[in-house]
Amino acid sequence: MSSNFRSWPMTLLLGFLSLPIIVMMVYLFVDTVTDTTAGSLIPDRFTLEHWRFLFDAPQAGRSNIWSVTLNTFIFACSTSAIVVMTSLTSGYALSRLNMPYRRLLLGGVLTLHAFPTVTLIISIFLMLQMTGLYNSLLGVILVKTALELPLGIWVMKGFYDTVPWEIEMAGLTDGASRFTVWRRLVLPQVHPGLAALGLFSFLAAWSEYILPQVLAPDGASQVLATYLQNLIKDDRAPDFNMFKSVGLFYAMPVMIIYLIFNQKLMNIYGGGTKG
Amino acid sequence: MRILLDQFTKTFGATTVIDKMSLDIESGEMLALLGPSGCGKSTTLFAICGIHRMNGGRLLFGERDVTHLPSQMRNVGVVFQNYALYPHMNAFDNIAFPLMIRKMAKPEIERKVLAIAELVHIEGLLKRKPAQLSGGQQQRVALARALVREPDILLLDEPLANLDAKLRLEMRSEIRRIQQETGISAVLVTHDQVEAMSMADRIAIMDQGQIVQLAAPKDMYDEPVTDFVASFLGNPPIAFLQGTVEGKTIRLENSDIVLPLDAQAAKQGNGTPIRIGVRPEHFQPEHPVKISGKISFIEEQGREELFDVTLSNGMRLRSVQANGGAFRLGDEVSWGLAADKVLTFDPSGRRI
Amino acid sequence: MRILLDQFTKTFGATTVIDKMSLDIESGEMLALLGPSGCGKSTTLFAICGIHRMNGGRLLFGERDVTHLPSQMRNVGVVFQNYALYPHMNAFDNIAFPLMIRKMAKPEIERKVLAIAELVHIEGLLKRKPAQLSGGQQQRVALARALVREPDILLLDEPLANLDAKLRLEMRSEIRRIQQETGISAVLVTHDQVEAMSMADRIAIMDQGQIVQLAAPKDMYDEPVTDFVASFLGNPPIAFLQGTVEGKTIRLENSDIVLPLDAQAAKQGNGTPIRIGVRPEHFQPEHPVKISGKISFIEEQGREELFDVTLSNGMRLRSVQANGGAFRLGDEVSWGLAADKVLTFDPSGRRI
Amino acid sequence: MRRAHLLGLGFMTPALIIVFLFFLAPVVLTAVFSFTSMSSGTGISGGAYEINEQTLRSLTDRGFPKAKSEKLGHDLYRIGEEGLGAVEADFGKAFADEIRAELSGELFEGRRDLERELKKLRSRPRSIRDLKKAADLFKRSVLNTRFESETAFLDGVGETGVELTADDQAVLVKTAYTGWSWTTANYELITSMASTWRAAKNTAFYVLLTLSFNVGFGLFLAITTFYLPKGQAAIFRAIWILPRILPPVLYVMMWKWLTWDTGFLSIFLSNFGVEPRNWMLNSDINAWVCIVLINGFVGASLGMILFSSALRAIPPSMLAASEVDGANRWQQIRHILLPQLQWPILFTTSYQTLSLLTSFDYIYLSTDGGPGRSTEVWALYTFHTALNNYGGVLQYGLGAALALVLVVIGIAASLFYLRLFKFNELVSQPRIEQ
Amino acid sequence: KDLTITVWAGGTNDADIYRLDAIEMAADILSREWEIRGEDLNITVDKKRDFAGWAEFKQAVTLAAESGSAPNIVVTSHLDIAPWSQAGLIVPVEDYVDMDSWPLNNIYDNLMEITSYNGIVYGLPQDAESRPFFFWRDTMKAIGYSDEEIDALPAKVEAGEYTFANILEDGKKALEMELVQPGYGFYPRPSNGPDYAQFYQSFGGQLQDSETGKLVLDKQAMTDFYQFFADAVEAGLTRKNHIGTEWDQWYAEVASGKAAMWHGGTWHYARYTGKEGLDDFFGNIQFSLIPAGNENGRANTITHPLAYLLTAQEDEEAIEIAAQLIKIASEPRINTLHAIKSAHLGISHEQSNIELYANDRWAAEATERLLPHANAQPNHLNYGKFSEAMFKGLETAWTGTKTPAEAVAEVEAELTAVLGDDLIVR
Ligand SMILES: Nc1ncnc2c1ncn2[C@@H]1O[C@H](COP(=O)(O)OP(=O)(O)OP(=O)(O)O)[C@@H](O)[C@H]1O
Ligand SMILES: Nc1ncnc2c1ncn2[C@@H]1O[C@H](COP(=O)(O)OP(=O)(O)OP(=O)(O)O)[C@@H](O)[C@H]1O
Ligand SMILES: [Mg+2]
Ligand SMILES: [Mg+2]
Repeated sequence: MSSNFRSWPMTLLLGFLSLPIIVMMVYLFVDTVTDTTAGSLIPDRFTLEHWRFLFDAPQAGRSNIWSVTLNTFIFACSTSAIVVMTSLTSGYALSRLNMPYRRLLLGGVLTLHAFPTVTLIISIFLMLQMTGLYNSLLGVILVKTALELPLGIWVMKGFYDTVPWEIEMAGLTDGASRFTVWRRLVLPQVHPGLAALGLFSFLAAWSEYILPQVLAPDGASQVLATYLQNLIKDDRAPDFNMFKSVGLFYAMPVMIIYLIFNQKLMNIYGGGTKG
Repeated sequence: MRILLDQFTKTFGATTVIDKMSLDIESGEMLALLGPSGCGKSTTLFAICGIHRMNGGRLLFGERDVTHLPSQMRNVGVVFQNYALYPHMNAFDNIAFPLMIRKMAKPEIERKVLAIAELVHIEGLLKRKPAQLSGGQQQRVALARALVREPDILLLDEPLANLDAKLRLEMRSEIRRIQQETGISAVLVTHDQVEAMSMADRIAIMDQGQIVQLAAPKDMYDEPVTDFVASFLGNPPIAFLQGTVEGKTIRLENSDIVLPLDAQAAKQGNGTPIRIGVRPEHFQPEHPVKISGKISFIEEQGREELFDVTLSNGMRLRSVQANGGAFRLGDEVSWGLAADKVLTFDPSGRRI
Repeated sequence: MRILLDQFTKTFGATTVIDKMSLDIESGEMLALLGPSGCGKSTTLFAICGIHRMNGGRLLFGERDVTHLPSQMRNVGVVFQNYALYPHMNAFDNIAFPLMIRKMAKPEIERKVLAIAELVHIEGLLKRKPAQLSGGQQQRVALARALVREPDILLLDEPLANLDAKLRLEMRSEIRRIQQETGISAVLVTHDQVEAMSMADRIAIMDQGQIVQLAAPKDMYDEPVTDFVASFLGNPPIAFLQGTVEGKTIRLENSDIVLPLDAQAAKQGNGTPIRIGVRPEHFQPEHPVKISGKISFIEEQGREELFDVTLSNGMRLRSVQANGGAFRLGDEVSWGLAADKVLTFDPSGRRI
Repeated sequence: MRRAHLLGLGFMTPALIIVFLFFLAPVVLTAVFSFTSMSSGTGISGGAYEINEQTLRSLTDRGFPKAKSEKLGHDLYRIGEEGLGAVEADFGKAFADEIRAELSGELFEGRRDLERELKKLRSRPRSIRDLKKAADLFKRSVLNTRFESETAFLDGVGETGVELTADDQAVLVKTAYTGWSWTTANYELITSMASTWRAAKNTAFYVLLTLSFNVGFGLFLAITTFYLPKGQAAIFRAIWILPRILPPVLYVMMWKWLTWDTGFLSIFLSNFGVEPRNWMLNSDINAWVCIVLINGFVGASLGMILFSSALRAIPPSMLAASEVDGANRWQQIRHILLPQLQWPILFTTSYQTLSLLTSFDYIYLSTDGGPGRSTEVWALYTFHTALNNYGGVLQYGLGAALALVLVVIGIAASLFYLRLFKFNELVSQPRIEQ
Repeated sequence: KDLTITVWAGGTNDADIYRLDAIEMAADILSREWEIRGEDLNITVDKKRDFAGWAEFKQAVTLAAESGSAPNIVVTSHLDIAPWSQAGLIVPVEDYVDMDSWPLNNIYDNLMEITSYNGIVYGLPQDAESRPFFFWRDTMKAIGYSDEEIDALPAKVEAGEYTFANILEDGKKALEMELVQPGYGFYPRPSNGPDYAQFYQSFGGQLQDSETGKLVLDKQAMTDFYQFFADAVEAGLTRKNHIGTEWDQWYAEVASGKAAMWHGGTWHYARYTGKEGLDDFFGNIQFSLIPAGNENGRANTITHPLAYLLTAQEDEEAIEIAAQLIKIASEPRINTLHAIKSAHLGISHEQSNIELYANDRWAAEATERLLPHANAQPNHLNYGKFSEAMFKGLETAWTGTKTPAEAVAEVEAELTAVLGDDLIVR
């Protein structure tokens, strides 16, 4: 930045305000591998017993953490994949192609973009029931996709908008069809959007709680969010540190993605913030 | 190949941008489209290459009517203003793209790309991505890409607009050389008059969607049909003086200054308001028809100097002199007009 | 006010961009900083106005040492390359901004803004937002904003880079006029040699963070200290010929062509490799020392024509002629050099 | 149709299908449901016809003749030839004969009595279920029998010999029906119930407060990190994007850990003599503060990303210009940065308004509307009503009506924002006209 | 024959695991029975209990049943019988088992009554419990009760001699003597539950009209009931924002004597003596019926048994086998495992003859002191709404948002709107 302003007052202030999050995160890590006497903040011994849940057989009537994790992975990956693929085509159509009802569709996407469908969950349940997808992971995936899609389309449209028209024009005059132009010339230009969107929808699905809880309560399709919440809600449950261990285990992929792709995530609105 | 635009009309929504324009470009010719911003130059190019559909009129390539042919099938090479190179491909792949689209065989593609790369002198740069190329090099890649599949027609949309002065000078001759060597018909869109004059066989000056004049560069410079054209060409620009006809002379407004008119202009009735245009090279100390004023501005331009001379009625004339060394700002001078070179225009701007 | 940069050093991280550069600008003078892209022109300007801190050396305004003063307290007016107008304020507010920051009284601000607006001829545009102004108008708003609080020093960072040729010509004289009227010291950064020559009292040519030559425009054009400076000034650019000294003459490489040298150059020992530079205006049919070649390129530039003449050894000379009408591409010609105007350089590029 | 049209529609198809199935269709269904009395008591898929004690009482209330309802209320089992024939067919002659011999002509009040008699027989079926089935074959009444269709029901009633007038029949059918019916009562309820008004008030309060926090704090983060050196800025941005990307369940759990009476805050503050307490649920005010902070941190992350990218787009020369013009930091923020953020702020505001209106995960997971419903917002109220309450009576119809209110508000707001954002300017015509 | 029987149990913690395991044991027994009969039956029991709470459990069951994928057996509150049977989600148990046979004929009749609706037995009681009132002995002693007086308290409560008025009085004393902190004089359950219906009854309220089967809103009783809480808050006995306190915190507090008086459930015994580490329960805590509120009411307690319910299925045979399983799971021995492990009460007479049960002081005393006076909430289609409304009203009065009278008025308005004909207002 410019040399005319000092930055340390800002650093101090921000550091202070960030304390809650920092404290939460630090203790999230520390508490999973230590024991602390009640009423104290300083851990007094190292232990791995809070991680037992990874290896112990699940208690009767509870799900196995590994199958739950697998479910969560399937859920997040499929959602992310579908969202990305669908947004890639739809975003392009809305951004670049002459087609009937383009304005209407665009307005519709914008409306949906700002309108989470969680409130419609009863009817969504019914739709799933009609299509036989209730209580299955696939159903939750589709619903989550529908929820994320408007944002995805809008983000991708934003990224497509930034691709110079001349590249497409050049492609056309070079003899390529619209489809080839999209696949060979335009797609490679929207990589950042693709990555950001993919990551974001992965994280969104990974974190989703309400949908799986309502739409797939069955043990076979349980995900980590419901697993953890059920554990927390158990009013005669064991120690908090174990929740944290499960929580950390749950958040691990998020943190990894976050550490590696931090910059990419920040790109999510790179395609322009207006609208 | 000859290009014939016949009664071409283009509208965007409610606004008609080009109305029944006709243009005939000869085979092997380079035609420059020159005009102020927004006059419809790019629109015309886009119609020729098929990016825009025409709202009226016909487009012929040679004898073939291509009005409704999609871009992909017109075989037109285009060099865009910002080159529109594919940023994710290296120079080789950029050039090879049109051939690849045609599913040409690999070795064949390689051969052709190398040949054209040699023509535009970028043999050594083929492995680089566009971002690693300088503006001039990018420009040559774009040119190579447009030429490699042997297009019938080459369209250049302000290809030099992004280059600095020195590079521009080089590129001009380069493009011209290649165009002449390949003997392709080409349309060059530009807003730079020097570029148009130096590169093209003929220039078409456009204004508000219409072709105002179509002529060879020298002719256009010497014989503009309107004051618009006259002011558009020439650097430093032409200076205009306002006045009324008095017999075979013109009396400048608000003054006693009287200058001779050529025969044609003198035919106008007494008292008719007219304008005369004087190019800086036609207002020089040694010319015969003297006119006095005060030097109000001097600009050193290296090998020449530019003078503004303000007449007694406040009008200005411009002069450019190679060795004007002796004159100082504020000097009263009496320099001469090359009366036969002076251009006269009627009030509507038409050349008389 | 006099500006003195003394042993100015600037580093970005590990790279030293400017190393111990000194520059002395006189009170009321306009100095042009000219140089290739990346040579450190903007960096120098930013140091003067205090946006960058200096890593070494001192900066004096008059007698005052301002090296460590923050921008806000230096009272320097800056016109940035892209004008940096505040897009959400109208022209009036843009100009008034520096005064408002100083909490000047409303009526006083109004008075001052109107006065300066009149000076730069934008009285009628004050209500408009920057987006509604043309490039030239924006430029004048920027200028007005820089001038309104009566700065001690005016810095202009490529203020004309974004304008088209015609507007540029106008703006040049406008800026020069205002600078002279207000009598302020000014630094003009530009990469356009015509601009530098036409506007500045003195020119400093920079290369790689160092000042190569500092002189009045005409002197610099006529007496460049290096081939770099020579090639930097002049449009069309100077042409260089390579050769070796043979007595009082130079024999061009790979040829029998022998040209006379001036006394100074002739002092070099026989066989010393040297280069001579010939400006296009010094290679004309009427000049005495004839040299033959073939016209390899003609460019019509309106009032003049540019010729490239390729000599027998492949070297090229450039000539620009007002009425070269008769010559054709490919003609064998024998034109003359103005031998006394020819510049000679040693192999390291130093002028001999 | 032109090729690009087909390509465009083809490209849109997957999205259209998903959006149709899981957004448009549910909206329509919600609208439909909101006019029904659907609940977990009526079922969704439709009901059956049944007369039981409850129905009988209601029948009396509705003016159904008492004599007839008493007759319908008899649970009668008569051992007659008809039943015996059926038994013979289903369970064999031996059993039928035995029943005929032992019990012929007897009348039983309730199945249990008959069952006991049948159990004494030697050739009874071994499975208790079959025994019950056999007993049912002698049933001569409709009490406690579920009929899947109206005609079957009326036939059944007819067989008991109860004569029905048209009026009686209408009342009977209506009362005996266990499924849902059309009604506008849901909307009347919404307007008349105090709890909906409280939810509405809470929602307004929540949206307003959280929104201000989101935008304000997002701005604060964006601007402060803007002024920091690159490395530090990256660290702080990284910290503050965490709330947005951490799973809500975990994120809220960490807040609980922070605020519970055995949590960090209590322990930490006890060093200063502050009594440990549940900082989240201790009082309405605490709950609101927590809710606003929990949601606010999440929203501020988004704001920060958006605002930061907008700030990055400001040409550095403009900042330099303002500094040269003499502006101090505050003046620079006020006059240069903030005006540039106008659009992103507006965008964030509108986007977040709608998100806050309709999503409730974080409240659900943290306070679940408590303490004492003081933080129950409309969306959560809807969720509680329709799908999630202690009593277990899920009122789909009322829930749908509540949801529809949100849908309408959401769509109206979206349309408003579309205008605000000059939607027409956003949809530029494609520049390739194929 | 291979069969999978799915069992879902709501609100189930580790201690309650026999709700599920009992079915597994029953499956074992049943397949042995079949084997002896010469048939092959292989039952896999699919157990699930990880629901975030009762609300989530009921939601899951309802939606799953709607979509035809309901579990075979659900363990849930008897209150669900009314709506679920009406909707056809569950089928009567009595259609599948012989109600006169062992062990069903040994189950307490009143419990059987509670799991019936419209005279039909829909489920089998899974456990019984009761919701007593608790006193912290030390605190009571400190405010002047002798050990003998404390021992006699339950009898006094039962006789209506110790009422809510005394609670207020004693609570204030404890507060004044700073034996407890403000808000800990009377420390009620922090969320909705059947407990609150007990208070309504204490003040003379009646939940259901026995004649017409309609729900009853007794305005006077309701007002008095609300008033008591308003008074308790006013006197500083109870925190204004008590509702919503985390259960973890709540348990820890009452088990450590932080509160003078509170109420809870018989199963709390397991928690107090278990996780909370209160070794000498009887030495520290006295328990009794919920006292009478005033002269209109009487001391009472509510039992809120869970029941095994059978859901409607395509496969009749699966229902039948499920029915057999819950029947076997109701064997006194098996049920006792659950009762003692989770500190619930037994469901059948014979359980008192089982050593494990008989030797458990808590089970024995609680059964004797509480069960005879226990009644249950009515199985009524709309009781859920009634209960919600009653609690909402309590909250508004409790938190001081409205006066008790206003709160009752609001409840009345809401209930008449929601229940219409199904409500009698007194
Ligand atoms: N898609 C469009 N919709 C509406 N008007 C358009 C569109 N494209 C171009 N125009 C208008 O058509 C006119 C001609 O545009 P065109 O791009 O051909 O100008 P140009 O001569 O190339 O100008 P420049 O030198 O600035 O590139 C302009 O007035 C422009 O505003
Ligand atoms: N912030 C920076 N960090 C590192 N290097 C920088 C930075 N700013 C400028 N430079 C380098 O310093 C050198 C001088 O930059 P400067 O902007 O002064 O050039 P300039 O002469 O103004 O060029 P131009 O004509 O392109 O504007 C360049 O090589 C540039 O890459
Ligand atoms: Mg154009
Ligand atoms: Mg610069």
